[in-house]
Amino acid sequence: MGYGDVEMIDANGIRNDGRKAGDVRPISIELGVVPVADGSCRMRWGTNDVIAAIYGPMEAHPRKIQRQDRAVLDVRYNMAPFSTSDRIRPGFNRRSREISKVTAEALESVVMLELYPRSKIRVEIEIICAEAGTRCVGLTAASVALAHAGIPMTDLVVSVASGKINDVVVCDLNKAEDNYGEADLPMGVLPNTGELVFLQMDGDLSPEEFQEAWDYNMNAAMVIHEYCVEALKTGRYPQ
Amino acid sequence: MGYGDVEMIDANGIRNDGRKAGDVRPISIELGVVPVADGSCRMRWGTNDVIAAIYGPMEAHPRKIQRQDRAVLDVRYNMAPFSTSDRIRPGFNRRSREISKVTAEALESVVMLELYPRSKIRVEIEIICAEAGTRCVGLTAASVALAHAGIPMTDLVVSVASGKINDVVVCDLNKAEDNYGEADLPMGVLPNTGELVFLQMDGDLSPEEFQEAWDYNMNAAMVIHEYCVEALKTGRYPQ
Amino acid sequence: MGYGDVEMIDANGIRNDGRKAGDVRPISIELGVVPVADGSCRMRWGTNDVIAAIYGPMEAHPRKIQRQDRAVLDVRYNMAPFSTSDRIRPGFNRRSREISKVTAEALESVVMLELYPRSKIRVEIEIICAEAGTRCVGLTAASVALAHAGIPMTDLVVSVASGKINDVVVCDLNKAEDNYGEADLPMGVLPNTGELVFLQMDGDLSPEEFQEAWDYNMNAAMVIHEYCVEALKTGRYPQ
Amino acid sequence: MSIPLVPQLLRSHLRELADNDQRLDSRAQFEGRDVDVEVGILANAEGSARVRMGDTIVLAGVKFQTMTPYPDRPNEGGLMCMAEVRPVSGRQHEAGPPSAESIELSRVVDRGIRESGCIDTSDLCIIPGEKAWQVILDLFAVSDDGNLFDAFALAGITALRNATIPQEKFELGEDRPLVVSKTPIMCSYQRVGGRFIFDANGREELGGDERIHITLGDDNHVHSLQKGLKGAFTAAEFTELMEEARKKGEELRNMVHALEGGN
Amino acid sequence: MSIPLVPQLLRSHLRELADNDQRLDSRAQFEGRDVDVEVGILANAEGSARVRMGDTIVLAGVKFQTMTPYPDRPNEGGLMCMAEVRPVSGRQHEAGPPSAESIELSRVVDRGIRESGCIDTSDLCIIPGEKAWQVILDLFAVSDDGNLFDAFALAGITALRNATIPQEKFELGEDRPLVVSKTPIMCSYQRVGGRFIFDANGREELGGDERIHITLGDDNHVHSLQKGLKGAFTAAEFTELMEEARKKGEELRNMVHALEGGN
Amino acid sequence: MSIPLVPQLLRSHLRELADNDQRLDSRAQFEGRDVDVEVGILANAEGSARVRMGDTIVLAGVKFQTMTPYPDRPNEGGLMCMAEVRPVSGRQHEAGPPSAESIELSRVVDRGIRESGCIDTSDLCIIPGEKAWQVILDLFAVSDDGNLFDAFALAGITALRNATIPQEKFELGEDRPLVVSKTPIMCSYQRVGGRFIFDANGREELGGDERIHITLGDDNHVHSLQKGLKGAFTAAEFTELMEEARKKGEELRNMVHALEGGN
Repeated sequence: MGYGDVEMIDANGIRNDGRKAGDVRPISIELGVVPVADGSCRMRWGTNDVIAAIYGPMEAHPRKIQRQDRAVLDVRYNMAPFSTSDRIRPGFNRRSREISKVTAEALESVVMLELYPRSKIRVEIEIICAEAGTRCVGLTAASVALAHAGIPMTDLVVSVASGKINDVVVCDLNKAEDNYGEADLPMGVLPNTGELVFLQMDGDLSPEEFQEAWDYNMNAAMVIHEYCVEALKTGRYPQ
Repeated sequence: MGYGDVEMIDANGIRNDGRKAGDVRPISIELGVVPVADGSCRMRWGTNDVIAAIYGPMEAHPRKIQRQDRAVLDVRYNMAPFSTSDRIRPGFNRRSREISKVTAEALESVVMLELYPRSKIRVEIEIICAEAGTRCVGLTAASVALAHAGIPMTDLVVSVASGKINDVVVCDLNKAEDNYGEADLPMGVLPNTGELVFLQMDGDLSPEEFQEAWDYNMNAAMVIHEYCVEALKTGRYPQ
Repeated sequence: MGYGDVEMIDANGIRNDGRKAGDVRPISIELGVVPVADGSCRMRWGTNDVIAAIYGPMEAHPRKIQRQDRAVLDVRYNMAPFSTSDRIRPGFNRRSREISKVTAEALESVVMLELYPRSKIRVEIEIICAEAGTRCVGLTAASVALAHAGIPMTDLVVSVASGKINDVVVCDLNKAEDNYGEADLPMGVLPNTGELVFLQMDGDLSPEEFQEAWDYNMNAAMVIHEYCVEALKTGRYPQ
Repeated sequence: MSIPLVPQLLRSHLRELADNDQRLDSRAQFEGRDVDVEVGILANAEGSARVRMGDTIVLAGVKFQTMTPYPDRPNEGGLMCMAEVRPVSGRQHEAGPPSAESIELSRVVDRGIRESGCIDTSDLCIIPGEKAWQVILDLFAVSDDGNLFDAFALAGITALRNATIPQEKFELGEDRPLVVSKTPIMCSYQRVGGRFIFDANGREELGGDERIHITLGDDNHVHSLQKGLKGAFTAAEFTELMEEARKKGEELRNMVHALEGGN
Repeated sequence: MSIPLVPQLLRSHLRELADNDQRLDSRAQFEGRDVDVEVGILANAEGSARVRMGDTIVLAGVKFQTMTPYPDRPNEGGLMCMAEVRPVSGRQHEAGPPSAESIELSRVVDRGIRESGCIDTSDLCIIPGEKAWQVILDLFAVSDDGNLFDAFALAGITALRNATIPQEKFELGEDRPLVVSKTPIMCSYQRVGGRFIFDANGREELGGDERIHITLGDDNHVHSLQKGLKGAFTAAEFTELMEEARKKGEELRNMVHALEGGN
Repeated sequence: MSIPLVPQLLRSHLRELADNDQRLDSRAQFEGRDVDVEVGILANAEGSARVRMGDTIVLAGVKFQTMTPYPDRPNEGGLMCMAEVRPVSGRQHEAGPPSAESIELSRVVDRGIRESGCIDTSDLCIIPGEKAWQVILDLFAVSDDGNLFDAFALAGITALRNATIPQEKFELGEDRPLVVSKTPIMCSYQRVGGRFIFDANGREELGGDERIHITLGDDNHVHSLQKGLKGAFTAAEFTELMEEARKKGEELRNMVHALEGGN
């Protein structure tokens, strides 16, 4: 966790990319970026570049994966080989498997699966360029893509990760902050109710720091939600 | 096969662990050690520590593995990663596949599979701590666990390996004897008939030595059979 | 592509194995070399030694691979571990997968698959000893084995590879020519119509050189076709 | 993937129980099953523990290997944590490659231990840039009657705190204890019958909804969180669970420490 | 493997169209879709391009690693080309290990680039016999509406021609451009409705027969050929396609070069 | 796994034959099929043999690689024996990863050769602790009409006894023969129709019960045993098989030696 001489936040509370503690990185959203899909969304967030595409509802194959009373969500989170500084070898990856699982479970909490018994909805999340917080970008983009595909949902899921760096709690960690930081708290929020459907955390947070990071995430989620709603109205954000 | 200065048997025929040539290592047996299973058995034998658990009879899935006229036995022999001096990586392993196969075939020879057409009986053998002769301990423990699960059998299978060390034939090889020994003859015996359902051997045995090892195994099997019967009556051996 | 001092063709146009530019290596063909198969062919071509065996038509398993209106061809091209100078590790191999695919597609173009709805025909091509041009030998041997198995076809497929070496276009590259050569053009020809069902190429060929290599292949295919027909009549070529 | 047919009935029953503040096995909402911990039970491991919580039984074994340090951390060794849920441990666990469930289990237990900073990886260095110890913690389920997460985490930290670095075997001097400076404890809560309960057993897991896994350190700092399975929860619910985890964590941490006194 | 049920109807329709020299989207027999190429679009790649042809969209990214040269070529680095057709790019693309189709795609694109000799592998040597650059070209399908072969080949050569060897990051001096001396172009033709057409879209691929892939270099030399799928073609048909590929190849090559002028 | 439907009929028929001391192909109980062995048949292998027993045909090829000796045996090379039963060799052999059957086949043949001590692994050392020869024996089934075990074992030992260490190719001096000091022979017996027979063919295997594989050395010492498949046998039965194996083993061993005289 040592980060030597790297000064992540200056005396005035300004972070290495010019943001204040509670600021979110710049975000842009574009719909329909995978023309052959039933719904799709590209989300750029800092230098993250993420594509989510939806296929379905379609018949679930093979039959043993079918559920009589609802659709199954088949979610894949994947990092493209050129998405990071060191190339990623394609193939099985324990980290991706875990993120796919918790992302699926977050989305299952809002998609009205019972409307589509015996069917399958495929949610494909591809990290084209990774900065930090890709699981949050992927989850948010996937929920927007589901809405774009016209899949009924009780709410969007907006996800963001706050954390701690240089003993200061900050919102929406960037790459350097994630590398040298002391804690990372990604959350997935339902903007209409304030409930959570996604939560992970690692590092070290005192009870007070934890509350601070939680609040940053909640506030940021409300802001990002506005962007998503705007994009769903007009096809892109910002205009 | 060279073992340098290691003295495995002294002038009085006493082995490195104090046993005489025909002695079996200390054995204890405990039933019901996997409470969620339909039958289970823990067998400690020297410093071997082995668990066998039975699930079933249950419906055989997928259907293509079903047999119209009998149950299938699905047997897995596995060494836990911490069971040996050098850690074992989980996953595919040619040795385990072979032992699982011959163990299954030995048990198929006594389980009355024809009573359960279209079903499957799972036999799980886990080597928690390995000394030497784990395949014998596993096979014996599995047959006791099957009896504990109430699966009808024509007989128990009792298995033990004798071998040769320092040109002397001895019963029930321990770890050092297995490492430095010249031959290993594991057998699986039906105590009621004296028939064999399991037999392997590697090394070098003259016809006379072979007969001697065979006889040691037969005698030891009868002794161990008593322990198993006792355990099945009272739940454990020794009391 | 550099080949230093290796003289591949001498001043009189004689190649390192004594052939002239348009000559094919010695070929022999034997049928029925896999007695348990429905049809089989061994083709020795230079020092290539290739076995093709046919099983089927048989019921296609599992059902999802069945086609309602035709048979499926299940083609495997494989190099035996001892077939090359450096041992080949058994298992998945991208090169073999590609060759299996294009070989299957070439054979699908001539086998009257529509006569056998819902069934499968297995075509097994094993390279026992490899010199150069194994994909061509394998494809030719497979088409002869299919005929030997009595599978109706519109034509045989005869395959051969010409190429360029020392800036000279030559027919049917041998091992040294393949290693040091500048281009390789394998083609699969229907002898009765002159059509192609198989075509690959890599290297560097000018339009003129390309035409020359093409013509060599066409001529060689007609010659080799005679050998195949002879073998199918009598069980072997030469007698 | 097997399709359980009973769950709807089970869920109704669990709902009724919850409405009356009851559980299947008469426990209170935040009451755990009896916990029994043994240490040093694996002769071939350099540290080991067996944990039993009701009919859930797990083993943890610690092994050591030498590794080449990562170029960017030449003075540090490593920790690897692997959980296996093999078919021996339950009817529902089929053979095959690691499932998403067991990968999550491994990674969540791993993060709880790793992020607490309880193991000083620079203490594992043998020759800077050349050789260091890799600690491998293997978690093995013997019998799964629910809540493998807490059982694995408890067995894992107990085995680590009782582990010896086998320096003699590697001709690197005398054996010495692995230094483990903290005792992170995981407490897992699952929504069953509409409310969160602690230490769900197998039937409660089968008829339950989302889970929350909380790992706290000696000083009540949070080191790892994970929400699993379908479901949404409120901030108020989470705050209550954090409070419960602090109480329960201290109790289990004291139990782990007491075992060491007894050694 | 999914069994498409519609194809017979589609095939009849395509046959009718072909008989009238028409195509589904009103293109002429050898007319390609509009091509849009962007370079430098991936922040973490050392070279990149996005190609859009109709609703087919692909990305190419170039990364560099150091490798030990092969014993028989101590003064040379290497080139590796990998194509991935992940489920994101179309309903028909299922998850799983690489299909025979995607392996063929990788290998045919790789051969076209490699065999053109456009990359001088001896220029990739760092220390003879010890260290060399390995160029890794990753091709990624975003949206598959047919003819991924040509899209991948075009994105691939464009990304390579815009790539920088990251020597600073590896402490090997200043960054320098990867030298790519040629611009091989692939043109793919598929038999649809009985005749060959250029740049088949997704529906045409679904109802089509054999494909021919031709990669030509700057001087119209042939560097790679591949026939795929079931079907037979005549020498006369092939001669016509070669002639078309020469014309189209020059057009696309000029487009690639023009992009560089604009940088 | 295919479910054979005929076996009950086949088993009845085999039982009747056995009751009359007959076999499907008129052989006596312990009579083997004609054996034909050729050596040196694979141009790219350093040792090779083809064995034909009836319609069972197998190949064995020996290759050499250099290896780093194991730390605990710095003066020794290694032997690896791999059997492949690919789909070419029979309708019942499906494509896929190695089956339990083929793994058993590999390992039983390997043990018979290895445990006989016929190869002195210290003779394979090149530079102690640094470099040694690894002998790789690959067994390949061309046509499986039963008893691949004996065919593989015979082809294997024959190929080894005819192998040359390719020292020139590795720039390690002149080629020299691999020293193989013994000739272990495997004889396999299967219970068919209630009694044990030697050298079961494909139909007998399909309708048979347990198998016993016996590998004996030059001096009639036992080097490897294996019982396979469901079934129980008596000590008396086993004693008879051992006696038969001694006779048959000597006959086959003489055949192998005779081939070498002829070289």
